[in-house]
Parts: sequence; C-alpha cells; structure tokens
Amino acid sequence: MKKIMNQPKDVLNDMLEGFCYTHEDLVSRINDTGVICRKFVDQGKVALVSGGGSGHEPSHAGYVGQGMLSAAVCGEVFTSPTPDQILEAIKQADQGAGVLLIVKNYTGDIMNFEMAQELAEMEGISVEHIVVNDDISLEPRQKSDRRGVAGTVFVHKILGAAAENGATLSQLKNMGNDIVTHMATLGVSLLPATVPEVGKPGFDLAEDELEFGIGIHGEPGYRREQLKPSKGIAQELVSQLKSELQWEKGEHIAVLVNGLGATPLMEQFIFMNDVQSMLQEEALVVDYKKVGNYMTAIDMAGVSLTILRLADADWKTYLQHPVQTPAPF
Amino acid sequence: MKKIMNQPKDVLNDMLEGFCYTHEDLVSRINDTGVICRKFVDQGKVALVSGGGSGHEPSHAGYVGQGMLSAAVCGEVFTSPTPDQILEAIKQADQGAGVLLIVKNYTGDIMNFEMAQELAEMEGISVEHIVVNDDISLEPRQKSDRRGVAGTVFVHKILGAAAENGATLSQLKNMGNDIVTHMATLGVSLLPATVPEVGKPGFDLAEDELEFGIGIHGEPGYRREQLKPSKGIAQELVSQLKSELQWEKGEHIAVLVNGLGATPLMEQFIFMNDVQSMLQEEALVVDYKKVGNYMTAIDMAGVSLTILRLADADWKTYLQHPVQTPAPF
Amino acid sequence: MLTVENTTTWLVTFTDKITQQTAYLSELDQAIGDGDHGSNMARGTTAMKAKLENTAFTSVSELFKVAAMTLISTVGGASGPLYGSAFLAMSKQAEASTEDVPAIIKAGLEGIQKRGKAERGEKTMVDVWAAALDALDTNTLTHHTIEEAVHETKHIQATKGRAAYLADRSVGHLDPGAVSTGYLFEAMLEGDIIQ
Amino acid sequence: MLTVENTTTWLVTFTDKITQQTAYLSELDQAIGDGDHGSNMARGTTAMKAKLENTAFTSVSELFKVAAMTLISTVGGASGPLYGSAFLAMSKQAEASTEDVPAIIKAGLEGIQKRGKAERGEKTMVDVWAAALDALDTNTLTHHTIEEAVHETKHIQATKGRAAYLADRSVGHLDPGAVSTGYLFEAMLEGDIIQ
Ligand SMILES: Nc1ncnc2c1ncn2[C@@H]1O[C@H](COP(=O)(O)OP(=O)(O)O)[C@@H](O)[C@H]1O
Ligand SMILES: Nc1ncnc2c1ncn2[C@@H]1O[C@H](COP(=O)(O)OP(=O)(O)O)[C@@H](O)[C@H]1O
Ligand SMILES: [Mg+2]
Ligand SMILES: [Mg+2]
Ligand SMILES: [Mg+2]
Ligand SMILES: [Mg+2]
Repeated sequence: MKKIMNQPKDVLNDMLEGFCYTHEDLVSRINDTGVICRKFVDQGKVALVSGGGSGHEPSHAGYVGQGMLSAAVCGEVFTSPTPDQILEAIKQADQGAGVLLIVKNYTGDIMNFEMAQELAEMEGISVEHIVVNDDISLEPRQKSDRRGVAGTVFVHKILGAAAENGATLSQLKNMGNDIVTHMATLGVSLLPATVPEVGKPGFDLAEDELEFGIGIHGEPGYRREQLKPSKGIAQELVSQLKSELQWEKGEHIAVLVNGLGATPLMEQFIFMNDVQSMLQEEALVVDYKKVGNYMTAIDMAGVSLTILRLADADWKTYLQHPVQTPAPF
Repeated sequence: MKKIMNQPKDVLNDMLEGFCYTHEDLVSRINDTGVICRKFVDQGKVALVSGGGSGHEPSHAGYVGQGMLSAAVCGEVFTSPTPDQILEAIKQADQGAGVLLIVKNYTGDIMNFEMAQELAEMEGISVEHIVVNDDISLEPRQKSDRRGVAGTVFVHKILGAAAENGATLSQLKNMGNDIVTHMATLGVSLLPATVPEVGKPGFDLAEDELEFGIGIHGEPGYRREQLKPSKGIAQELVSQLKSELQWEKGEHIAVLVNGLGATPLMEQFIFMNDVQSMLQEEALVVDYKKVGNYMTAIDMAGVSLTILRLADADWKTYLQHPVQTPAPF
Repeated sequence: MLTVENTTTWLVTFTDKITQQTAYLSELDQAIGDGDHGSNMARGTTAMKAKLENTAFTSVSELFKVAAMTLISTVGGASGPLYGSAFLAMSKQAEASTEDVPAIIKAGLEGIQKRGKAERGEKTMVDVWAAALDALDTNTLTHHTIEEAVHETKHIQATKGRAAYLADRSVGHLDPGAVSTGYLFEAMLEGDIIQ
Repeated sequence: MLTVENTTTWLVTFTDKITQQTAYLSELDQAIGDGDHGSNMARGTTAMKAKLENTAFTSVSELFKVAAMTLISTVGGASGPLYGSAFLAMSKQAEASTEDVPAIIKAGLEGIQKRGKAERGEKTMVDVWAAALDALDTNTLTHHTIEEAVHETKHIQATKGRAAYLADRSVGHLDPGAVSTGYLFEAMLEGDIIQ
C-alpha cells in the first residue's frame, strides 16, 4: 500500500483536519466528531444532512455549504458513522423547519441513521429520511437492496436548492424519493481500492480485466471482462441504463460521469465523449452534465455513469442553482 | 496499461471533444486544433494564452474562461504544442490589447511558443511571454533551467484577474515575472505515470519507495527514499521550500497542495494537515490555500506543494477574484 | 446468574478475543464484505472495555446499557447498531432479572432482529445468537456447539448485509459477524457464567 | 547535387526509417527524456511524406520549406522546432545553390543552433549534425562515421534538453535526437545524393 498518510487509524481525523483547515471559510467540524457543518445557515429552512463512511471524497463533506447540505457525518473509512454523531449533526443543522437525512442504501447506514432519527425525534426534532439506491448493478436482486452510489450527489444538489428555495420537509422527502425513481447509475472498475486500515487491495483484477457494476466499496459487480476500449465501456453502461430507465427519444436528462479516485480527468473526458455520442444516437436531450470526481472509492480506478431523467422541470433549475461548497458543483 | 481510452493516438482528440462537450457553455475548440477558447471575451483587455503538452488536466484548458485564460493550446500528451496552433490561439484571443503567453520552462515549450510569438509579431499582434520555472527540485542547476510546474496555475489566476481588471501587457508581463521570483514548488511521487502511446510506466519505483522532486512528466527528482509518513513528506518539502524562499515570521503566503492525478483527496487533505502545522510553526500567515488536482501528471500518484510569497497585496485580491472556468478555482 | 463482576469479566474477555483476532475478522469481511469488521469491533470493544474498567456499576442492567451505548457510538457500520441493540435489550431484560441468562440472551437476539430484520439462516450473526440460545435452553452451550454454529454459516448463501451482494459466491465463507458473535459466547463460557 | 527527385527520396527514406524505429526512439527517450521522441518524429515525418508525395515541387528550396512547415506543425516538443528550423534554413540555402550539399547541411545545423542554443558536446542532435558536416566536408560520410557520431553521444553528459535533468545519470544512454538525426544521414547516403 502506497499512500500519503500517517497512522492508518488516524486517516479520518487527519483528513478532516486538513479539509476543515482548507475550507475554513465555509465549514467547521464539531469537536471530536466526524460532523462537518456549514458556517452560514439558512434560518428557518429545512436542513439536509447526509453522510456515510469516508473514502468517497469530496463526498459528503465537500457538499456542505449554501445551496446543498447543512451538515455531513463522516464515518471511518467505508464504515457508517454512529447514531450519536448523526444526532449531533441533526441537532446542529436543525433551524426549526426539520431535517431531511439523505442515506445511501447500505444496511449499516440505514440502521445508524434510523437510530439517530429515533433519538432526534425523542428530542422533539422533525426528522425524515430518504434512501438513495441508484446502483442498478445487481439486476436480478430486488430493487430495495440496490446500493446508493454517485447519483446521491444529484439528490444533494436538487434538494439543496429546493430547500434554499423554501420547500418543506415533506415536499423535500417526496421530491427526493421521486428523483431516486428516475435515476440510475452503473460503474466500472479497472483497479481495486485499498482501505488504509486493511493495507491491501479489496479485490484482485487481472492486468487485462475490468469489472462492470462494482460498488463504491469494492462490492462485486455483475460481470468481469477483458479490458475494452472506452467506446465499448460506454456502450455497455448506456445500454444497461437504458433498459432500466426505458427512456424515449426527446427525453430530457442529466448526466454524471464520475471518477472513482485514481482515474484522471483525461480518461473521464474520453469516456464522456463516447457516452455523448451514444446519447445523441438515442436522441436524448442532455440539459445538465458533469465530469469529475464526485463520489470516489478511495483510490479505485474506474468511472461510473449516472443518468437522471429530468421528470420535473424544476430539477434542471435546481441543478443549475449556484452553490457555495468546498467541492465545486 | 489500464486506461479508459480508445486508440492511444486518439487520446488528445477524444479528450478535447469530451471536454468541450461537457463545458460547451464556457469554451469551444478551434476545429482540428488543440486550441480551446473561451466563449465570452473581454473586449479591449489583454488576453492570456497558456498551454503545453496534455496530460496535466485540468490544466490548461480547464482554466480558460472569464477571469483566467483566453485560450489554451493543448499539445499531444507530454509534448509541446506546435507554433501554428499557438499562433491560432494568439490570433483568436487577441482583442487588440495584446497577448501574454504563459510558458512553462521546457526546451520544447519555449521554442514552440517563441516561434509562434515571432509569427504573430509578423502579423502585427503585440505578444509578450513569461516563463514559469517554479520547480526547485534540482537545486544545484542554474535557476534558468528549472521546470515549470503547478505554480503555473497561481500565475494564471493572478494575471487573469489583473487582465480583467485592465492591466496592460507590460504590466502583466512584469507582474508575471515578479510572481515567478516569489514562488517555489516541489513534488513527490509514489507511482509513475503511463503515457498512453508509450504503454508502460515512465520509471520504476519500488513498492516501498518514493521520489522527491520528480517532474510532472516524470523527470527525475533529487532523492529516492523509503516511503515515509505524510508528516515526514511535509517536513522535507516545507524545509526545501523554506531554504529557497527564505521566508520570515509573519510573512503572508498562498499555498497549493496539488494532486498528481491518481492520488485521492483523502491523501491530499491529510498532507495539507501536516503542511499546515509546519507552516504554523514557521509563523507564516496563509491568506489563500487550495487542495486538489490542478496540474496533474496523467495518472502519477503523489502531490506537489507550492508556496507563493504574497509580496504584493493585490495578489491575494486577485487570487480570490471569482472566475468562470470549466475547472473550479 | 449474571453479576456485575462476571459480566465485566465476560465482556472484557470478549474484547480481548476481538483484539487478538482483529486482522482475522477483517480478512473474513474482506472476502464477502468490505474488510472492516475487525477494526470496527476492535475500536468498539476497546472503548467498551475502558468504560467498563473505569466505572463502578450498581447493576448488570446499567453495565449492559453503558456497554450498548459505547458500542453504538464507536463501532459504526452494520455491526455497531446490531451489537448495540442487543446489549440495550439485554439491559432492559436484566432490569427484570439477572437470574435467567437464556432470557437475557433471548432479549439480545430479539433486539438484533428488530433492528436488522434478519431471520435465522441468512448468514449473519443472528445464526450464532440463535444457536447459542438453543444451546443455553438445553444446557448444551460448549466450545463445540459454538464452533459448530459459526462453522455452519460457511454453507449458507447470504441474503442480508453486504455479503448478500455476492449471492451464491458468498457460499464457502464464514460470516464475520457470526465469528465475532462466536467469541462473545466463548467468552461467556470462559467467564463461568453458566453452570 | 540536390534535385527535387533525390531530395524527395532522401526524406521519404528518412520517414521510413523513423516509422520502423518509432518504438526504439521512444524507448531511448524514455530512458533520459519523456518517451515521446519516436511518436513525435513518426507523426511529423509521416505527415511530411504525405505532403511530399502529393505535391509537385518546382524547386528543392520549395520542397525543404514544405517539409519544414509540416514538421513544425506536426512534431511538437523540442524536436519539432529544431528539425523545422533546420529545414527552413536549408530551404533558404537551397535558394542560393543546390550544388553544395555541405553548405546546405551547414545552414541546417546553424538553424538548429540558433533555435536551440546548444553547442557541440551537449548530447543533442547537434552532435550528429556537426559530425556529419565534418564528414561531408572531408568526403568521409559513411554508415560507419554516422554510427560513430551517434554512438559518441552515449558517453556525454547532457546539458541541454530534458536529459540534462538527469545530470551524470544521462551518461551511458544514446541521445534520441542524435539517433533520429543518424537516420537522416543514413537516408542521405542511401539516396545517392553524395558521390
Ligand atoms: N441485517 C442484519 N442482521 C443481522 N446481522 C447483520 C445484518 N447485516 C449485517 N449483519 C452482520 O454484520 C456483519 C458485518 O459487520 P461490519 O463489517 O462491521 O459492518 P458493515 O457490513 O457495515 O461493514 C456481518 O458479518 C453480519 O454478521
Ligand atoms: N536545445 C537543444 N538543441 C538541440 N537539440 C535539442 C535541444 N533540446 C533537445 N534537443 C534534442 O531533442 C531531442 C528530444 O526531442 P523530443 O523528445 O521529441 O522532445 P521533448 O524533449 O520536448 O520531449 C533530444 O534527444 C535532443 O537531441
Ligand atoms: Mg463497513
Ligand atoms: Mg515531450
Ligand atoms: Mg464490513
Ligand atoms: Mg521527448
């Protein structure tokens, strides 16, 4: 394992310190926790709180700021944060209009966020949660088991703008659930990630292999294949997303090409170029597009492709809404 | 070599197509060239043109836009662009107030940009150029031989804001040269980069080794050592930069921690945390700081550290000046 | 019967086993999960042990509650809320009686199932809790029965937790949570809690 | 004496040698540079060859000028402006006379040195250009003298171009630009340009 770090067990703390120092104009950390809060709060607006295990930088702390999240709860690497910390975040974020938790669909995250929600409700705070499960990798399994991956940042962005715009807790919850049903993501991995405390790669992949559908914690995908050109990867991912979303010609969509950590922009733009020409063949109208590292998997090499059907015209406006966050959006 | 790409020889074109598609609201490409221009021009202002070999994404095309560059010339991977393309960029960028070329100090870049400057002058355009040589890696060699690396983006940013603010060509040239004398950068590499057309890593580094002072094209550094903790790396780089810049307590500086392509934000923030505590010991006042991938070396793992002494109070203002560019700044 | 003393010994022994087997637990989790079960449990139980050794408890119920809250706030992941919910439920049951050890374990298992919605046979820690409860009920809890229950998870296809993503490829691997639960009951045996 | 015909043959032969040795040239550049000299020269000479084969030239000067402009606009890196400046200077010289081949090569060398500021002995293409010129002047240009001049760069420490970053570690490696220049003069020999 070759990493720039000190003790593996200190990775989370060291990283959060560096992050909060770098972005001290926008965010601060609640002492001795993994909770990152924004410095400028929207009085009277619903607060959005997200989080999960670390290792997905800039998610989620990078999206704390005006127009997006009110707080992010950062767990240990690839490990859900604990209910007491999530509770701290909820208490800090709440401005009296309630708190919406945005949770990615993993057993650990669900349980910890639910426990925190129960605790917060006992303290009289209105809390709701939505579950993001955009990863269509494991087709045959039931939809409720799907993992939450890069599409989560679209949820942050749209709901963040809507919250700033004065949407209520129940409106945000409904909107969030609606977004999730119109969104699908699929990833491809070329090289595995290494969790610092584990010290070795999470899986093996031969020098000429890639794996489709891998999760952002290295969870297994749906197929291993010979390494293929970008065009072929785009073809596979777009056609899988198509059979999930069942889009029609002329539909408006948002597209996210997301790097998994070790894949440079060069490759991401090449991939976007191939995606673009396929979407053009499909006669889709791409109203919003992003390329970059938004939801990484530590140092995994690969990309994911997210497509969101813009079923509601507001979503486009909200996606384009300017934000003030450590990570650009 | 595991890369998401099609034919290695098409990497530049495919990447530029994907880039221009993604950022079509801000930039466009001059057909059949590697020249990326901004869509909104500042009438009557001096235009900044930068460029060099590709593989340093988001540099330089990512910094084309309001408040920064007017155009970027993208050569083949790690290969200087040609004079005819640079000339096209100059002609396209010139708004009548002249063009400043920002060139990194490599034989190839210098010669190609100089030839382009000569050609442009023959066409009656006022052109000046500055040479950025911030890499202090090879101490004993003469200063004029130093390579240009990540500090270049500080030059783009400060001069870009100054140009927007109405500075003249000669003022910008002087300011640029002044910035360069107050700036130093040093990098460390953990894993080499692979040029697509070469197909194998540019150098070998053992599983437990790192190399200090490596260049952004994999040029040799000044020392190979056992892999060490982030703190030790920060110590080495900060103390080298100190002996170059000879700063004193209380001085104001700008800091850039730059990822080289394959190193995730997690490690960059950890590193920034260690840098931060060393700069604090030095009693320096950090007025401006950035962490992220600004000047990469394809898929090299590692970081570089740039320190700019804010010798002129305007520089801080210009660094903070908002920009509208594909890559955030 | 549980006392503050033997319960402390039990949980401290559990912690020591986890600490010794941290790497092994993570390795098991790397095969069918995300490789953090060892460090999650080590972080949590170490914090719990410190709390237990630095607190003077007046009841077993209080002890379990502190253990629960510590695990909940330090383990994270899936296992944190699950062990936490188990110990929280055990704390409630111990309020009623510390005599009936099987009843306390039964409460723990119910706490886990309420939180995690897993049934027996889904290749989770539930399988070992349930087997241990059966054994306690019939007075047959031994190193052998625990080992057997843990080993049994090898042949099951996971349908809950991260291992479920592997579908049939999860068969042939021990469930890490089942193994750590095995240590809990091993520690109980060694603690002379049951006669 | 240079004619449009033998000059075309010369540069086409040069292109073919570069095309055959692309990987080798890049390998040499990878050792002491950035590994692109082969692809730079292959891209440029291929474009040049296509231009030469599709244009009807009325003079050698015109031919060199088109070759120069093509190289300048397709090679990139350090070698593009250098070969380009050489051919541009050779074009000018060929305007005056196409009889005196050494004078044309001398002009080319001066073009390179004006652009790149390298002297002989700095481990660059200059070394082979200069050695070839010496040999032309004394009528001793042969495969052997070219090979010797190229080989000589192995023992030099680079003080210009990327290889200079390696300081004394550049010793022991051939200079890639010297090797590609060697092909230029080999092609000249094979083209029956000099008697
Ligand atoms: N729904 C569930 N019910 C009971 N136990 C579960 C459930 N989901 C996961 N587990 C247990 O949790 C263990 C994994 O814990 P851990 O690795 O710490 O958390 P995570 O899976 O979040 O990384 C599994 O081996 C399994 O025994
Ligand atoms: N200043 C110079 N004068 C003459 N030749 C030079 C000079 N700098 C570099 N070269 C030649 O250029 C060659 C490298 O060319 P190339 O690899 O195509 O460009 P780059 O170094 O920009 O990648 C060197 O091997 C050397 O022969
Ligand atoms: Mg986990
Ligand atoms: Mg080059
Ligand atoms: Mg786990
Ligand atoms: Mg080269």
